[in-house]
Amino acid sequence: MELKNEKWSLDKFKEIREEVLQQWPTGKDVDFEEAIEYHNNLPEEQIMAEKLAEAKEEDVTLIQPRAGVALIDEHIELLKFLREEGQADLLPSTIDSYTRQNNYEEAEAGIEESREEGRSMLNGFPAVNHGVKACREVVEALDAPLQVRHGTPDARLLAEITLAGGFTDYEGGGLSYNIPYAKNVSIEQTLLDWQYVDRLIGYYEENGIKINREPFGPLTGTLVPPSVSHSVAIIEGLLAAEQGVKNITLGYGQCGNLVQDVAALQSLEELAEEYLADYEDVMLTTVFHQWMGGFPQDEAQAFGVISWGAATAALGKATKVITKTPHEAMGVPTKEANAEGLRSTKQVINMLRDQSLLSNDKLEEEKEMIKQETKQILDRVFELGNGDVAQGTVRAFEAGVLDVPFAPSKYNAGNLLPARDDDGAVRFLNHGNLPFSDEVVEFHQEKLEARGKSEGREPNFQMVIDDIYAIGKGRLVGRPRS
Amino acid sequence: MELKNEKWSLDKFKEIREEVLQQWPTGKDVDFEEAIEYHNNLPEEQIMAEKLAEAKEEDVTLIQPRAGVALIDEHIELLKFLREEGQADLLPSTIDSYTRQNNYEEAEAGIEESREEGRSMLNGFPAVNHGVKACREVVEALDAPLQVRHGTPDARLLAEITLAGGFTDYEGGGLSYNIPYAKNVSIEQTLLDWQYVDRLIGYYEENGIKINREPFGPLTGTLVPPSVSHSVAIIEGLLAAEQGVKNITLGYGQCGNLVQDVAALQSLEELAEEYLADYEDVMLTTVFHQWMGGFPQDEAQAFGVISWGAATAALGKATKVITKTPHEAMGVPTKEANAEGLRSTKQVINMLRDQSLLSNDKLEEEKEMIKQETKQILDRVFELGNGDVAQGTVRAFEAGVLDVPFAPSKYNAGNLLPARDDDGAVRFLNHGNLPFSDEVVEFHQEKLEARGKSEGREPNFQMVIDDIYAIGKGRLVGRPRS
Amino acid sequence: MEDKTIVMGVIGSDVHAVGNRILQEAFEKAGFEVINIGVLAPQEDFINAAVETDADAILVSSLYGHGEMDCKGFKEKCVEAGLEDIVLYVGGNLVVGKQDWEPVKEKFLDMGFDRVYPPGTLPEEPIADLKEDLGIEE
Amino acid sequence: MEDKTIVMGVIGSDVHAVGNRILQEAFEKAGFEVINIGVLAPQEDFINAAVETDADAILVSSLYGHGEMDCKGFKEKCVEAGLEDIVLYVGGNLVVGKQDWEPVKEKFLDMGFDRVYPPGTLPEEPIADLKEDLGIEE
Repeated sequence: MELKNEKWSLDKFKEIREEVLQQWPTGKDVDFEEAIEYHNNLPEEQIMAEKLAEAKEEDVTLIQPRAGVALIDEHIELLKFLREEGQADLLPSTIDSYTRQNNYEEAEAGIEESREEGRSMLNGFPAVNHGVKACREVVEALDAPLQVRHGTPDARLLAEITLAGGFTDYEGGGLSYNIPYAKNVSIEQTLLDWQYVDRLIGYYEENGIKINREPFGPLTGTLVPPSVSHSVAIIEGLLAAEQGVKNITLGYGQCGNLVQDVAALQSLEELAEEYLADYEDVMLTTVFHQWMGGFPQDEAQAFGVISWGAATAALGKATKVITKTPHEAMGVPTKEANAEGLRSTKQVINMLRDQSLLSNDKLEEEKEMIKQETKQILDRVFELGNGDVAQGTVRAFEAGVLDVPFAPSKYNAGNLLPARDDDGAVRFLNHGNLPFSDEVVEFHQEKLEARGKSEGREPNFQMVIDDIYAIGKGRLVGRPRS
Repeated sequence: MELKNEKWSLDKFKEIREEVLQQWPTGKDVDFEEAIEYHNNLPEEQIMAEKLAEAKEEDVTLIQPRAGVALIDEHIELLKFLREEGQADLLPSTIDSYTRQNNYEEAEAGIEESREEGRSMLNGFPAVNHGVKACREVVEALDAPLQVRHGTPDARLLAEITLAGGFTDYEGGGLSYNIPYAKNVSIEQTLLDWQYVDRLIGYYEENGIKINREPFGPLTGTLVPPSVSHSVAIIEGLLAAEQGVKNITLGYGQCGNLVQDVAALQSLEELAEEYLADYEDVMLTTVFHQWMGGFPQDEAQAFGVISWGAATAALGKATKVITKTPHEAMGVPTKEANAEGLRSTKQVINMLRDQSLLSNDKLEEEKEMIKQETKQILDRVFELGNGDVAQGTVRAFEAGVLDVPFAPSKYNAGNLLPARDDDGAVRFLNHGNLPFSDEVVEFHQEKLEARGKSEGREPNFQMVIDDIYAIGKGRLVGRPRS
Repeated sequence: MEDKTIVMGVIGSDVHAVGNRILQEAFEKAGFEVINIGVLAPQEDFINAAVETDADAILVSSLYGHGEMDCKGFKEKCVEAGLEDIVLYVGGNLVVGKQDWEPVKEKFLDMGFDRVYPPGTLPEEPIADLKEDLGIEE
Repeated sequence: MEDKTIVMGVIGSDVHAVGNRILQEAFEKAGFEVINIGVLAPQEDFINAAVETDADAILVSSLYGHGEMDCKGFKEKCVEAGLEDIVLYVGGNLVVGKQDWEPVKEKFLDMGFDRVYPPGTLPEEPIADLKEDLGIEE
């Protein structure tokens, strides 16, 4: 099948659908007509797009955790706890890593072992194995909208089951769930598989059901410069809108410098409005991810990192924020720690809900740079695809015109080397083949030279490593040890 | 003795000194010459003024907890813990409430009971009862500078003993340790008693020993508008400088609105430089107090409040920040909780050390308003004193020209009613007899009317109560319950 | 409701004035006659004020951790002054440090207080209790 | 020091790539010959790479919590492949949720790993251990 950014015909979609629903026995329980009916009866408070629209209207930042365990009852208990004790506005179901790789057999084994051991042996909720009915059990036990959060290159069956199961939001995309989450899957393949997911959601929209879509903003979560993640987010937004998606939340992962982060949030929304202008009735919202890199082991320090993320989300007026927990450095958190991350976030967000970061020259300059960079990348993507953004994207990755730092995928050039400048903003130490103007390249160079000067060392890979470890060690900028 | 803002002669000082040292038996161990010798041998890392000067030079924010228990060994253990596990840069010894009221007999009973019960029955360190030698034991067991923190209207003997004991910083002042800490003590009396303390420190300075002085910025800690606390801080700074104090840290307690708080910190330093310009060689630094009002009971939420205070201190470039703990709502914290507050603060401060809140119109306007208000108050104070700030201060309190909200002192007019505006900044709902221009009064009125409008209620005392409870309930602005 | 008089204040060397002022506001709003003796109040001041005003209840606040020492013998002094039947409440941060609430409560009940309130109690609770204890019908 | 070869990678369905890259950098700097098989690596890939390169040690990373399941039978497979003497390390967030470290360590030692590292270990530690275990003198 040839990849093109063109809305799939319903026939083509249904043809592939037959195969998809046979990938695992639970697929046969998906009945689209009946699912429409089910969604029509969902209370409005459980429809993500409605909640997000309301928050956007009221300039409020909503909070959402990550959470998922192997067994249904325990999963419900966990989400209830996060809703009640964590005051979560929006709920997730984080999918386990086996399901993300379509290893449903291993997921099944994980479910069995979890039953035997009496604790979750999986790092998430294996929704495909549990099937439509179980998803609905989860939805019905709660009073907030539910989103599927995962990291699945081929997420077609997972989408079919969870959406029929009453979830109203679906995270991911053909780039953001490939490049950071796979090693050997071609970009062409994941773009096609995600066109399927988007077409499915477009099909729901055609039937009057609002399903929100959220490209995964932070990518590898490690020093990703805003223009890199913005380019990916906008491409995924465009691909989704073409297939009929109407509600899109664009994401960005905290870098740590307040001005850069607020500039990134504002420019993301403004750029997306510009690029998606041709698609009518698309509602755009934003999601800010609290720091996705390494965390301090110490819980008190972790609360500091979490709270600073909450403050940035509030001052940047993100529509929602995805929270971290004081257990972050230790892996999957207990439900208590998860609720603690939510509560500290809520406190800060509520204290700052009537405040914002006011405009100033530095903020405007940052926004302008991010926009310039993103446009330079996207212009070249369109050029490479002769106007087709899907084809251009495949070629852009081949050419390193799109490139993500520290990604496992062999389809990613991996030429970028980001590092923090003297203020902690993330810059390009090496911009690889990103099609930047001399002005942009010099801007980054100067920023990093200034840092190098103040540290008395040349900017190099050691600086990058120092930056990666820095927050875990209690700093933002990885200064040389004195 | 007549109160005047005039440096005491050494004779007059020594005359009173004889009485002071007889107030409690431990006073007789104070030997000034020998104390000079002792300070001369202190390592530089234990001299507060040196540490503060270094931090100011490097634009770094230092962290300091509050802490004190009844017995010496336990007190040393506590401070060691906060230094090692809390990464405190500067150390305190918080004095117990009996000592603050000069009730040395009750303090003695508290020491006894603490020994019997095996836990501290006092909420601080009774330094007078323990005496000079015990203070030195504390100092010598540690490797950071130590400050006396208390709330003592007549703190003369406490100063003699702790300074001879090797402490290098002394908090308080004739207003800031009277109005919020006493009911029946005249302002004239405390100003005289604090002239003694300042003269003592001036005497140390004349002998080459640097002792830092810190007026207590937050006053009652409850919705104190910046110009009110700034006026008090500058008056105490002037009174101290007149007696020969050379190192002064001016304080301000977080209100919660970022722009107002940063404007307050910046204007405090700028105003103080202006007013103290006639005194040579005075080193000015600033201290920011994390939120001094009611805290949430929940520790995760408390971490949010603490972290936001840390962020504000860093963005406002305070020289140091006094930290709160996740146990704040429960009273005196355990040493573990105290260290947790320090660590979360340190994390945020370090992450933000290379960032600041950039100038913009709103920030400049806030600074301008605070400066105008403070100058209008201070102008009238000088006028009332016919140029003598000490005499003017006494008359200003009588006239309500100086006034502190929610203070227990009967010498305080108590006419002020502060409330938050729609952005959470603290404004005057009732400015009592503060000598404000029409422009200033209207500015505050308009701000509060705007909030009233958005809440659909008239600004009134209920709004004030809602604001006092708000942070404890997870908000900054006390919105009406819907 | 008939007028009931209460004496309130902050005991010992404690200067926490804000909550005390709000508490006064709340009790007055609820219809009580309030004699607020303020902060830094010795036991004697509470008792004298109660005797003078023929009060129905004494409400003691303590926020700074010395409550345990400051409240010793309070009930006995009330009895000596002829106030054996007066309703006696205490509340706040009553001890130094974070301790389990139940033993703290027990300790103050043993000392003769009728009700003991933990930190963070909102005024509504003691108001409702007091109405019950004084047999006030609304 | 003579050249020692190590095989490293991230086991199972785990895609955490950043730490793995830094670890490679650190071990190379320390003088080891590093075969990095990357993320999403099944047990077989570790063992095949070790056999092909005649490696001295295998270093397994797992950051996502499934380490317990992914590492089952690893030692046995090594033995089957003739690698009975190969040095075997494992480290990372090895289990789902925050658990006491000692029992987790015991579990992996029982599974046949020579050393087990908790989350947040800096590269210096396994580098020093490996030099000791391989008898490298500096």
